[in-house]
Amino acid sequence: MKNKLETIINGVKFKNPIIAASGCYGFGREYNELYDISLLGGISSKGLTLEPRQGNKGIRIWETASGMMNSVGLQNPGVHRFIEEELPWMRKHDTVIIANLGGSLIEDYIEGINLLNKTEVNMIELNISCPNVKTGGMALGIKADIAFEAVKLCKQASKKPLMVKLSPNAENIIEMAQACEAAGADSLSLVNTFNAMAVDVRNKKAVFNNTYAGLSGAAIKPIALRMVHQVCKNVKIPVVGLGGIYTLEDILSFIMVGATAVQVGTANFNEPNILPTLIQQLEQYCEEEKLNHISDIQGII
Amino acid sequence: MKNKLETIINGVKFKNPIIAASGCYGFGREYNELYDISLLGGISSKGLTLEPRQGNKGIRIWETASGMMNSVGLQNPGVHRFIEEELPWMRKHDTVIIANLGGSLIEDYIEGINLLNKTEVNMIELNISCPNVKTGGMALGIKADIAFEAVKLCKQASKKPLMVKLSPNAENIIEMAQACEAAGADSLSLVNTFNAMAVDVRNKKAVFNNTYAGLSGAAIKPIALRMVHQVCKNVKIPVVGLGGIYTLEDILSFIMVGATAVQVGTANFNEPNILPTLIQQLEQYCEEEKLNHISDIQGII
Amino acid sequence: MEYYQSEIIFNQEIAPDIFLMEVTRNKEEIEPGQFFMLKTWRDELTLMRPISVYNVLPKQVQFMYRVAGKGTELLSNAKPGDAIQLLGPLGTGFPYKEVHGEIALLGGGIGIPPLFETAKKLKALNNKLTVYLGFKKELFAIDDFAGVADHLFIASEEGEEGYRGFITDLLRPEKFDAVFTCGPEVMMEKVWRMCKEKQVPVWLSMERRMACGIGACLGCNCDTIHGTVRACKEGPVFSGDVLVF
Amino acid sequence: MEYYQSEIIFNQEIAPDIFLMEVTRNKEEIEPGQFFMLKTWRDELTLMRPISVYNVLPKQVQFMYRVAGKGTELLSNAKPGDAIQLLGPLGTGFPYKEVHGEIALLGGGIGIPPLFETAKKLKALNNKLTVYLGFKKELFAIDDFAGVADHLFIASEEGEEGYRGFITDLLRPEKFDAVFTCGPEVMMEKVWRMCKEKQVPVWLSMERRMACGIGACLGCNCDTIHGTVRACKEGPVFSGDVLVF
Ligand SMILES: Cc1cc2nc3c(=O)[nH]c(=O)nc-3n(C[C@H](O)[C@H](O)[C@H](O)COP(=O)(O)OP(=O)(O)OC[C@H]3O[C@@H](n4cnc5c(N)ncnc54)[C@H](O)[C@@H]3O)c2cc1C
Ligand SMILES: Cc1cc2nc3c(=O)[nH]c(=O)nc-3n(C[C@H](O)[C@H](O)[C@H](O)COP(=O)(O)OP(=O)(O)OC[C@H]3O[C@@H](n4cnc5c(N)ncnc54)[C@H](O)[C@@H]3O)c2cc1C
Ligand SMILES: Cc1cc2nc3c(=O)[nH]c(=O)nc-3n(C[C@H](O)[C@H](O)[C@H](O)COP(=O)(O)O)c2cc1C
Ligand SMILES: Cc1cc2nc3c(=O)[nH]c(=O)nc-3n(C[C@H](O)[C@H](O)[C@H](O)COP(=O)(O)O)c2cc1C
Ligand code: FES
Ligand code: FES
Repeated sequence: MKNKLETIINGVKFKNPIIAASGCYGFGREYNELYDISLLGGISSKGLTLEPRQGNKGIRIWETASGMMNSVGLQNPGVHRFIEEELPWMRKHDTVIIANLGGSLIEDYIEGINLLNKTEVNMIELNISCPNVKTGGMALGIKADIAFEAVKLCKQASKKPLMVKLSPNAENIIEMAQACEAAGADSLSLVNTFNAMAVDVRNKKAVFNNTYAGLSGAAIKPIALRMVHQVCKNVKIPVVGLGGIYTLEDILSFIMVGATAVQVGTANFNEPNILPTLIQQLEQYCEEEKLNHISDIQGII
Repeated sequence: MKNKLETIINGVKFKNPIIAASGCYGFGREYNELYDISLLGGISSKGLTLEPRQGNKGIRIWETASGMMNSVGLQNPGVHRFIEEELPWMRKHDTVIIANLGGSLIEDYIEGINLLNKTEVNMIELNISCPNVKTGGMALGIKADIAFEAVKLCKQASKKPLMVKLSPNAENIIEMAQACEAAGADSLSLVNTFNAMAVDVRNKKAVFNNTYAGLSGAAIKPIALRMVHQVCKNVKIPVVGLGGIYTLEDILSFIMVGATAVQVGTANFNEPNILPTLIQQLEQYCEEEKLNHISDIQGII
Repeated sequence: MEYYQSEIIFNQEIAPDIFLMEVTRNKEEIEPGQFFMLKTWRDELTLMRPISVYNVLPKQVQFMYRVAGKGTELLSNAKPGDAIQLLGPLGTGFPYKEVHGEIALLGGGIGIPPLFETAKKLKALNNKLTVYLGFKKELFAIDDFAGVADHLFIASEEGEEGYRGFITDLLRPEKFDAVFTCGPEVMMEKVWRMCKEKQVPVWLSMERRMACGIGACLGCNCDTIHGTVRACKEGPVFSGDVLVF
Repeated sequence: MEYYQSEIIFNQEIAPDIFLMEVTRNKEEIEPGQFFMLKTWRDELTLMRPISVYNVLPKQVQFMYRVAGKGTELLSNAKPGDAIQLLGPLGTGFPYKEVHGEIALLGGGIGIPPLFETAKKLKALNNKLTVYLGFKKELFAIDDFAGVADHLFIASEEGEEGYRGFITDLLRPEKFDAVFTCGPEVMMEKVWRMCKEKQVPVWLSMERRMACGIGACLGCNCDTIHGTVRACKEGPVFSGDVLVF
């Protein structure tokens, strides 16, 4: 039964197409106390940078209507300590490990890739889209020509399959996707968070020290779904869809518009055991709908 | 007391900065059965086109998490019948009347403006951003250079103050705003709806005949607020903010980031008498905070 | 039309997933076939929900609804004494004063509720009423209709009672001076064709997704020979002469 | 840590906007100063809400909370028998086993709840307890603390009872072997400075907006001499030696 969900992306075998999204799942340690993370198709690690980062000061979390904003700012132990301390632990679990790599400087990306090349991570997810760091990351995710150059260099460096994570803040999501494809991306994931703002009306100031922060959760799903549909119709490489996925219906929607797999972020906070539940529901759906494989419905819209 | 809310945009006096958003309020007739629409700062009419339109076929409304999608497709009686049948009725009420003008062809926009020039409408709101008509409207709202040309021609034609309504789907909202300003726009309003998608999972098809439709409501507020903030910091003309406004706090947020006035759309469906409630709450806020005028807090963030 | 807060008197499950709810009301005139926009939530949902008037009482109004999704589920959780927001009465109902003689009312599933107040009004004007009620499986509202109908036909696709099959199988339009119907669109289209064929006047109550419910948003498009009109204002009840399927 | 559904036993307003809620619990070990992420909603809100353990009973746990916004308002609407989702116990609580002798507990406002279970545990280990409780106006939880404290001091900024002013005015840190505190950040900073000055060990329970509550999202940043750490994991209770204000 299980192999109805088995999904291959860039030669990497996922036992199901459900992946924990970067930044919402740490390195899996915490959720592993609630359930066995080997159940998952894969885990995208907290966004890594070459050097450790302390992240942003001030308020980092703000709830919004059917969503939330975050301004964590890539707090992470750095690629070195990830490789030494987190990866060996993650590797003990039978799930695909995706190293999510962020940063500001292209040189740092490349050095990060060189380090990850020598490890047992299965894929690298290039985060060219974090809205919470002031330099680099953001412009990269917005202009297709800048992204093209960066992805090309990263692809040359990478010995791992390279998934590029797109920002919904891109000027033109289709051109961005095509530029990344042309630059050699092996697959794409989208969307990252939307650049957004919150005001603390009582204190008459912006909630976040950086003024803007990233919006995620159910609120963004209709826009994310549109973008995933647009991208799937315009590239040939596999696309992983995300943005506001909470339910089986949401997963099916993303797959029907063309996604090969999905990631789930914010919903983990709302319902801590959502991932095992969704995997089980997806299995059941395949049975009930008598699908040979989940990909039977992929891209039918 | 009342004049703490009185707001002037492009020489037009609004008794308060709260305007009913286009497409959510018809021509005011229906809501006038619930309360006196003369209470309002202004009304932006249903989007008008030169010729009458039947709008889109199929499902037009779809509820989403803290929002809704619509694909009305500019169903409207046309500028002629608006002038003959709707405007005289609207004019009987003591509120600012904004003719929201949409379309596909620039010639039609200009002919529409020529007709409206001769009427008693107070302003024209140029909708260069409707995602629900297949040609024209959309590209206009996305590329700043195309918008510049169109707005310039419209401004030349217009004898009324010209407010240009921006789409959040614009490639670069700041450049778009600046292009419209440079082309002669007297003021800006933003945001229109976000291009989005919904899937009818059971029937394995897109919900809307046009595949994509416009997302509005509380879900989009954090993104709309960010865009309004960005635009206010980068243009000198007045900016009217909208997108997911439901509460007094929301209104204050938009004003604090720089909006001169606000529009309220989807919230009318959620709470049919929301506009009088908000106006009264805003008055009370000015009293309690001992503001001389609501503009005391405008742009303080 | 008014928008006001009212109170729930009772809210009972009368058949699987079918609820009958009674609420207090203002003293507005309510026509059969009209509806209200309802909500019991604050901002959990964006839109109010359209529900037809089932039964108008002097100081109350009753709604009968099926739990179909989140909105109706929230409605079904409301308890006596809870507040409920009402916007209405809305729309154009059945033209019960314009018809005379032998009248047929044909309802399918959750299309049945708007027919009960209509039946009451028609009966009060001394028409002869034949009521056709079609169900998927479980029956509901039968006793109420039995109290006003001169003839009552029941059909159920999977159930044990009445005729087994589609309720439209039982209809003989030619025997009537007018037919009023509400139910699934395929069923209504069938009724419409049968009536057209026999040249019997027919009125149909259409369901559309609604945002405002009052005519402002143009979300509830219905195709007619006069073009696109609003189900919430020009409808929900339309004459078979103007509707286009 | 477990995630499970539990049942509300009671949920009462014990002072204006202050609720005491008792719920059934699994048999996990709960340390004083730990907290749970709670929700009674489905998807009305995106995030669960962190609430400290007030009182641990053999098969139940009690929470005391202030209605501060939408989440706590929804919690306050829950009735006995209603379901509630619990994720916990979470975080690092007060190190009650590491201190001995004369212990002061100082709580301000809604920072008071985590101190009660702590007081119980300290008392069971035969420490001498002095409890300082500061309120804005209305008092709550006084009787419970009176039952375990050797000395109880009360202050209220606007109220009629106890000392009128800030509770920190009453604290003499030098008289104690350790101080545990929870309350508004300005109050805790004051306590921290007073204890530093007198070189008295102090532990403080920090409040941060939380998304996951378990250490995965890094949303609950707390500045320490070791860098940014997680209030939900390394905290919420921190030694005054590591915290940076
Ligand atoms: C004029 C009118 C009268 C109605 N009278 C009754 C009645 O008396 N009893 C009854 O049970 N139902 C009635 N309905 C249908 C009822 O409005 C829907 O079943 C209800 O809105 C479903 O909402 P939900 O949140 O439970 O379902 P969801 O599927 O979660 O709703 C999601 C969205 O779709 C809309 N929607 C879903 N199904 C329908 C539908 N069939 N028609 C219109 N909108 C829909 C909802 O309003 C909402 O915006 C009527 C509909 C209309 C238009
Ligand atoms: C470890 C910990 C223990 C706590 N223990 C208690 C307790 O025992 N009793 C009690 O009454 N309160 C306690 N709080 C505070 C409580 O979590 C907030 O008052 C509550 O989350 C407010 O939610 P709301 O939806 O009612 O308010 P809203 O203002 O609507 O909340 C909006 C968002 O802000 C967050 N938020 C708002 N205020 C706070 C705050 N002060 N601290 C953290 N997040 C906040 C919410 O979690 C939510 O994400 C504790 C907080 C933490 C971090
Ligand atoms: C708290 C938080 C931290 C995040 N950190 C990262 C990150 O480090 N790298 C990254 O690529 N995306 C990050 N994201 C974005 C998510 O991976 C995801 O793209 C986004 O939240 C949309 O999906 P969702 O709606 O399912 O959460 C973060 C999101 C949240 C909420
Ligand atoms: C049903 C509907 C119809 C709309 N029609 C128009 C229109 O004709 N012209 C226009 O400029 N905007 C139109 N809009 C967009 C709104 O005016 C507004 O920009 C948008 O909904 C965001 O605001 P809100 O979140 O307050 O609704 C429409 C919105 C809705 C929901
Ligand atoms: S529902 Fe808005 S016009 Fe009918
Ligand atoms: S709340 Fe997520 S790490 Fe603390």
